[in-house]
Amino acid sequence: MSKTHKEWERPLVELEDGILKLKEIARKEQDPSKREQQETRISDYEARRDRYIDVMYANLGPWEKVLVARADKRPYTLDYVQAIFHGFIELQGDRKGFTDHAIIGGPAMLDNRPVMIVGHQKGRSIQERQLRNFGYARPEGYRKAIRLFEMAERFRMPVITFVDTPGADAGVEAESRGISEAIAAAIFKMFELTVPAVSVIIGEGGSGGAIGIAASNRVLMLEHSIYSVIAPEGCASILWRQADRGADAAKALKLTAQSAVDFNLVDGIIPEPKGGAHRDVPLICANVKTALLSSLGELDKLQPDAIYADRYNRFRKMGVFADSLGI
Amino acid sequence: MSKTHKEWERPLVELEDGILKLKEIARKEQDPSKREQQETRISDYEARRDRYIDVMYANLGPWEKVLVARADKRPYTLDYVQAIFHGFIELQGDRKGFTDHAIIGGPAMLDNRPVMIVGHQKGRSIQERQLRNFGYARPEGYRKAIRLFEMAERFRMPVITFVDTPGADAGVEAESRGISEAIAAAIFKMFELTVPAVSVIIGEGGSGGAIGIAASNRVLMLEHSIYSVIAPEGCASILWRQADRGADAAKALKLTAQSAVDFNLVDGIIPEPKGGAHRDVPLICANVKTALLSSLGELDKLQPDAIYADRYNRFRKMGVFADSLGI
Amino acid sequence: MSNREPNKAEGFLQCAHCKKIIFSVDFEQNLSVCPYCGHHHRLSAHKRIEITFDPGSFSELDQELSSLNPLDFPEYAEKLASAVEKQQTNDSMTSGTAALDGMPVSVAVADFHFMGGSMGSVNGEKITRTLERAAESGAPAIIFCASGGARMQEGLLSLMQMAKTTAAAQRCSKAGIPYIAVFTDPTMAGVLASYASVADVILAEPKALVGFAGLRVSKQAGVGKVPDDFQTAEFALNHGMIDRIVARKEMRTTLIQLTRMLGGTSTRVR
Amino acid sequence: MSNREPNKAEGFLQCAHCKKIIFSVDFEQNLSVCPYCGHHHRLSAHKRIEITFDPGSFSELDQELSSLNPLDFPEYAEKLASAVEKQQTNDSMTSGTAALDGMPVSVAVADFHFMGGSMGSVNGEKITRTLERAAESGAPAIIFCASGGARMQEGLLSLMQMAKTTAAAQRCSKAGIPYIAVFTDPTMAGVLASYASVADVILAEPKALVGFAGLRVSKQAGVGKVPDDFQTAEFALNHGMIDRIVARKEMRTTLIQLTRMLGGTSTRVR
Ligand SMILES: [Zn+2]
Ligand SMILES: [Zn+2]
Repeated sequence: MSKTHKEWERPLVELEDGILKLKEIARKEQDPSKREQQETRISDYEARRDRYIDVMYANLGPWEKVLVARADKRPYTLDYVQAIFHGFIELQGDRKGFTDHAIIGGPAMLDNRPVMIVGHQKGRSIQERQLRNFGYARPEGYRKAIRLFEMAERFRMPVITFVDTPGADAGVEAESRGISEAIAAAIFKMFELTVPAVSVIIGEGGSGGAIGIAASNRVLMLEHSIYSVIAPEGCASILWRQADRGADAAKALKLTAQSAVDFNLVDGIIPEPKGGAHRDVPLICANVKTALLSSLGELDKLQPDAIYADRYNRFRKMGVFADSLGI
Repeated sequence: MSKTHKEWERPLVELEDGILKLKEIARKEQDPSKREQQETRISDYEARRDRYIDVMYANLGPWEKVLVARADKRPYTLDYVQAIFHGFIELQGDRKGFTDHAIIGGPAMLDNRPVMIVGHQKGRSIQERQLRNFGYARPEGYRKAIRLFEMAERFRMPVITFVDTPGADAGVEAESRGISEAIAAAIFKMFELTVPAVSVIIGEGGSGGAIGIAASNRVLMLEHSIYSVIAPEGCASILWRQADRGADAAKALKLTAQSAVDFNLVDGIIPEPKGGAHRDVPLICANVKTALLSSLGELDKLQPDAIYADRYNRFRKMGVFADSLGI
Repeated sequence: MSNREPNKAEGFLQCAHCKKIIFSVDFEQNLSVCPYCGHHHRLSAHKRIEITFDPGSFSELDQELSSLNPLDFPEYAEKLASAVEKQQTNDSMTSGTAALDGMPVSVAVADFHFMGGSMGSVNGEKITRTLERAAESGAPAIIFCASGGARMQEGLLSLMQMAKTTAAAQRCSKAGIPYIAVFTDPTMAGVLASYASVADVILAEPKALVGFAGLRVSKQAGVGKVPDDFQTAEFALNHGMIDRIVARKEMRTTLIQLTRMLGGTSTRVR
Repeated sequence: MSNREPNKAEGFLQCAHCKKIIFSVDFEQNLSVCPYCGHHHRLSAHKRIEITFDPGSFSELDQELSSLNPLDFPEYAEKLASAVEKQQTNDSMTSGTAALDGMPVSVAVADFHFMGGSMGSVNGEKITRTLERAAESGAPAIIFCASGGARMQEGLLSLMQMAKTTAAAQRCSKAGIPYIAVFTDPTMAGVLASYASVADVILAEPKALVGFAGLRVSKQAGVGKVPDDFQTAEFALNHGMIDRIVARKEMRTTLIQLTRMLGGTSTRVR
């Protein structure tokens, strides 16, 4: 039985709760010598917490990566948009009768250049989670993305996508409106672009729902994000008919950023603050911005035709197989 | 109160019924001299019928044109497709979740060249009429048309459209899936084409629903077809709050092929057999084919850029107004 | 539809929507938005231009264009003459060039008060010229829509304006010049089904009527029940047809931002 | 899903769909379509090629490509070895060139019997090469799909095949070369959500399973009730996702007509 995020984080959360309580006690303490004692104790606990985080995150296993990538507290697309860009104007609608809030997008300024942003968006409150369908995008989300990709191409704006989805919506409604076609068409559209495209996997890169907006010239992953052909629970349930063996499946699937780089499937890892992206949002946003500027800087040197070819060549070489001539 | 098609045609229908009965009697008649008498009488009636048709159709008023254009017996798009082309393969679907049978389309051979056909299709039987929504196309019909226009452009096939609709579907469902956007997008797509496009108004050219697939380099009208910004009944109901004054509105709207040519809004009139297209389907199909080949022949001389420009220029000059310099 | 204009009286007026009494000065200062219920009352083209573009930057063009009666349509000449006299303009559409925070833009602004903003030859020609000027000059196009649809008194000529204006929008698109449409109350029928719906970005004022056919026609044609917000900007947003609903007081800022990002940068390769 | 293969016995077999007994000879002659219920039973790639393309015209390419186990995924090597031995081929996809009524075509044909037609690196590479050969040579591409989806044993490498194959389809489209996909039973998940759905023309065999997720997953994810024909070719047709359903015995003729009209004429300007 694989640990849940709550179980895995419990010792840390308890430590942090203890520190908060100690601080409250210290704040109210009148006696200076007692307060000093208490503050020493707090420092001690904080050091212990830091060491604990060090240990927890020093060598995250694949399943722990899954837990961290899915954590409620993790920054979502709009957190990055707000911190990294300015003047973002969300544009909505697939222009075909439907709208989706699990994928958001629109133009924004990255320093002094306009870019087109597209990203999965999970919700924080219960209402927002429902509105955003828990990050499971519907066909209309991908069709909106296609419209924004076309706009980016028309107005020569680089495309930046943020990937964070457990997978595309697989329900009856989504199927009846062609979720497969929508994903395929979005991938197809990205390969048409002659403007640069950069994707950042910020949390969960969940199978088809992820690649639908990640067919970019550069694909970067946050240190503790995951990118997988299938959810580990789904894989476990197919392989062993035991959905609770997600941890074993996560290991088998090699879904970490580190593995993706080893297989040359992503271009770089963006380091996270100690203890994960949510522990220092300004820092992770700064890191993401640096990585985006660096990727765009490389792509800016290319002409439109070369940008198109670069993207094709990037994906063309993916695949590991033998031929009779030896690999 | 404007005449209905049934009322208007009744004398003719009665004459024809009489002739059929006489023929039946003559067939059974044993006595040769009596049969000769009867056959003379039949010839007499047939001559009378022909004269009647001559009179009826010699000078059809606008309302009678409306009646003829809407006649149940009139050939529909698939009748022309079957007679004029070969190897037609109907392609379906908007690739967005919906399908529509009020607009049909697909590739076919016109003599030895492949073309892309798109057209409104009315139904004949009660079931077929319902399936085809009485010729009122839905958003998905226009989106299918867009897909076929794109295919035509990609494979350098001329586009041929047949227009025959009372108007686009204005229901709640059609509205919710963006009937306006679908029409606008179809017009927009036609203006992108660098392959020739020719449209034939074969029956009713009903407002937005018609122009959605009629933004072509050449637009031809059958002699007794109509083309109007609004259904005459709708116009009468707005103008005089009397929907049954359709005949007066038809006159005011100048919705005949002859008027459309006078205003330089259509490029030619395809003559109909005596008594209307339905009285000699092979003949009207031959006439339509001749007109199509002639129009395509003109357009074949143009390069892709010139075809694009020709279409723009065709519509660009439409409009009658004064400016201070005097027009 | 109910009359959406406020009832005017000396120094104050009544909101046609919530029926509250508003001081004319407050109403003006609030851009003709009811301070009580937020209802966006219709604006004249003049007023719209004043509150949207840089002060004094608007240059009207095409104002010499005026409608004829090519079909000799019953009562058309009289209706036209009366509208021209009452509104002191030749058409519902006012077109020209303006500046938006210093950026040149090609603009057209509709006024529903002139024959319901209906699109005849003059109207279509002005839209077409506005979009052509954008495509040729590189200045983004901004069009405020307000129309009941095509002008039936010009018959097929009006229907052809749907094609003509959409063709001009396609030119803009092909040239890579942004075209932003703003749907104001009401944006209907032949206008909605042509140039209005093919803009790169579509904004709408809150509660603006947006639809293909009159509500009566839709009810007749449809079998399903009609949603409460049917044919409003909100309905259009929920059905993916528009990008954003923007309150009148945010409109100028939003247009500036969009224009700057989509087409106002000097680094753009044309 | 129930086993869709007929149960074989000496000289005759049982239709897995209607359970009727069919003589093997009749079944063969009827292209593995049940003469009683019309059920289209799955075909081997070999058989499909034989009944579709001009006799003897098929030249296999890429057959030397074979799968590795880059992730060292549990049990993958064994499953692969067993499939290779049983099916006497390296992968579910057989690719090459062929002729269709004399017209050269670039083809790939899937065989569900080999590991459920799943798309790993070899499968994706063969699709990609098939589409690239079409784009380069001008010969239309025809792909018969049959797949449960991506091959999870190759992890992210498999997911990337979705992008790689779709990119190759985009190349075809850009070059103006027709690409026709035929959905056979089943065409699912990662294959449906990539190269399969971006073909110019999509045909399907009757009753073929066509869908994104397993039925169980869809039922869990959805709130609405599941239609009877959910995830069949007929459902896909009614929802605008495919162009036509074509019976197996009409398939060759239909492909010839389409290929000729979309890309087989000598007058075509490339
Ligand atoms: Zn009010
Ligand atoms: Zn059977």
